[in-house]
Amino acid sequence: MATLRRSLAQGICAFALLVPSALLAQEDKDSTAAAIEMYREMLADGNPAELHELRGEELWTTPRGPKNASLEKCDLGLGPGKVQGAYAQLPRYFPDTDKVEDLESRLVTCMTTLQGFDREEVTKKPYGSISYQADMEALAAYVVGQSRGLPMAVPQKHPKEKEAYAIGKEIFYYRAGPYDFACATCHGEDGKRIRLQDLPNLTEKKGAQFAYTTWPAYRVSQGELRTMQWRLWDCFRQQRFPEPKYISDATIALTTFLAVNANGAKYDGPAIKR
Amino acid sequence: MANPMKIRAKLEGDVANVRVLMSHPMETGQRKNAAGELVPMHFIKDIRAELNGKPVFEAAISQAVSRNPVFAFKVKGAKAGDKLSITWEDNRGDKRTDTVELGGA
Amino acid sequence: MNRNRRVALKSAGLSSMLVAGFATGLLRPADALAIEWNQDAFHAKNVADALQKLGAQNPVDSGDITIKAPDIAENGAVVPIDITSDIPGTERITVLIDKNPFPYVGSFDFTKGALPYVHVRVKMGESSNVRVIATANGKHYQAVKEVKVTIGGCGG
Amino acid sequence: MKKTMMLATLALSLGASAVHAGDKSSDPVALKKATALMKQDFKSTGIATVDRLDQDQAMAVCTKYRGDPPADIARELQAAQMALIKYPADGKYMGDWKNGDKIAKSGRGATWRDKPDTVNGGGCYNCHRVSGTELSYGTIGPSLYQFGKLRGGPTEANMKYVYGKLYDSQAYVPCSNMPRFGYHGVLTEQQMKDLTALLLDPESVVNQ
Repeated sequence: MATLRRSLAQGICAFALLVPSALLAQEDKDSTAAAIEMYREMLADGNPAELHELRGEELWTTPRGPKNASLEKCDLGLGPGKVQGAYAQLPRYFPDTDKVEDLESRLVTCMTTLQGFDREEVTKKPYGSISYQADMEALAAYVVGQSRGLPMAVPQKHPKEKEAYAIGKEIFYYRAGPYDFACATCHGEDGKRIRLQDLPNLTEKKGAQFAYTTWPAYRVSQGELRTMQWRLWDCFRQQRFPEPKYISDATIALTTFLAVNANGAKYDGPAIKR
Repeated sequence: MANPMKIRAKLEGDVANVRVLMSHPMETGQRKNAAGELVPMHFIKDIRAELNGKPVFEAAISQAVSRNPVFAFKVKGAKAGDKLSITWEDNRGDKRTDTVELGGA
Repeated sequence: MNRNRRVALKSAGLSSMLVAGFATGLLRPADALAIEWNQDAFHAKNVADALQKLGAQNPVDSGDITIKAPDIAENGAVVPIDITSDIPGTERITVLIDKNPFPYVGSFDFTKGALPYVHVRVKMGESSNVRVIATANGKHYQAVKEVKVTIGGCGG
Repeated sequence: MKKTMMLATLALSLGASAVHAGDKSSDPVALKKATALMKQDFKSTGIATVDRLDQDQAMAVCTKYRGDPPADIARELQAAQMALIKYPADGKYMGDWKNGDKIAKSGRGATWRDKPDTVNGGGCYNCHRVSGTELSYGTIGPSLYQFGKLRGGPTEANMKYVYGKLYDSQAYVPCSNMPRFGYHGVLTEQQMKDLTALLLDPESVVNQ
């Protein structure tokens, strides 16, 4: 059991992916790869993320907060209350905040403006654990589930959307820290892996599409639904960087870079991953 | 209070292919919390499925079943309109029942 | 509560509809289960002891039990297993993980109208045999399948 | 900048594979903004302090050229890195390969969750095949299996090369993906000796 505890604690690494065999590049599809593929296929039918979607919908429709309002009038970019397809077009520029916002940032905006929650309060513990259900993860699961099957179409019209992409790209290649890592160190080439975990090449359309469209995801290693903000946060941890602030402009810019690179692909989350 | 289950039941002839997702920590009793204390065991022990109120499938399980359990099983002699309910009970006596009505084929 | 039920209703799958979401305990009669929660077996620390406590010593190897599980699990926290018994009259399927600290994972009863198939996801502390016992007409049959549990990246 | 965007858009609309073909170096204006934004949006947690965002010359060059600097700049970088390597004062390069294998398997240390006294691992298996028996290995770096056996074992030149590469990988490959373990003080001299033995000792799991 000590082994199990260790593997539970540490099984959190980079963009572990349900990479289809075609993406395993030139590498031979050996027996290890075939076994891992079978593992992923067996997990795919039965994704506990559905439980989070259910809870997220409940949170979305329940009047809460000092203003006793639901989130049903929240504008995720397609107009107040329109959830279907909204995630496939995020991050985007919002005139009311004069900012490019990703899903989680926008949810916080709605929770503060519509429901009257305190911003500090709702962003204090965005990530859940076995003893704590994070509302943000459930809400994210619900909203992204409403874009399943729709093509990614993240806008690049507004100058701030273009700027976010350009800045996000520079962050992606930024090398620093005691390990000299950038995002590009692990995610800049095809067919690479860390231990047995495949690494999508995020500088290339196919890899970016596959990765982005399968987040958020239920991580079996953690038993949690994890969001895109969590994904970046934990990558930066492994990159040995300082800690990025939740829904900060830097993380939104990086998300914009990844999301725009995924444009055209069919959104397929929330997924289930190791 | 326990979160709802997610039950999917697909009819194939007179067989209902059932898949159920349950929300439960399934604590092994061997994990330590942030303070370094062992978290007590907390897991689903018994599961029962009933078709129109009649038991059709039962399980007795341990903490070794994964967190947020997923089960699939097949119930014979089912038809559209039947009610399939699933109940779990954990080692603390907490229970939860959810019911679905079987749809057309 | 009503809201919760409504949400559950809306989210039910295409082929099924949730009609009642909340009556905890009400649907479950207090009658005895067909399957007993065998504490001695669950607390057994090795396979032989667990089988003895289950009254299933010396099961006969059988090719009629199919265990579908990946040869390698990316994470031991969740190892998916599909089990089908083609032994006529299968009443029960029992799952053990040989190298877990408590090998007995659980039993599934098929005497009341379920076909002898189950999908279950288990925790595995290390690479081990998955051992399945099928009970039919009071006799015990077994099959085993090895699953390797791999070490995840980054954390070492 | 405009050109970059246009190219990116073009690549996307054509469904071309590269997201930014012909885009080998950073956009200075965007990079300046990105750097300022990161300094504002990252915080110190535990041992992972914000000064980790400060770049030395190698990091700045590798960021600017996206890991692929022009030949003259690469040569300059390589020479500068070579001058940074401090070889063991006792002249001994080889430690205990068994310890080396433990260090190679451990990927611990240096994150914001680690304590200051956490012993850092080398994380070698994350990126390299190392022994012949461990299935769970990464492929970002080349296979090191039979490294010593294929190269004539622990010769003076081999030992110096392996130790030096561990100390500062960029003295050999400019903008290498491999951390500069000695330069950053991530691994101790003894740990690097143990890893050198792991690769070169004929008894090591690597050379079976």
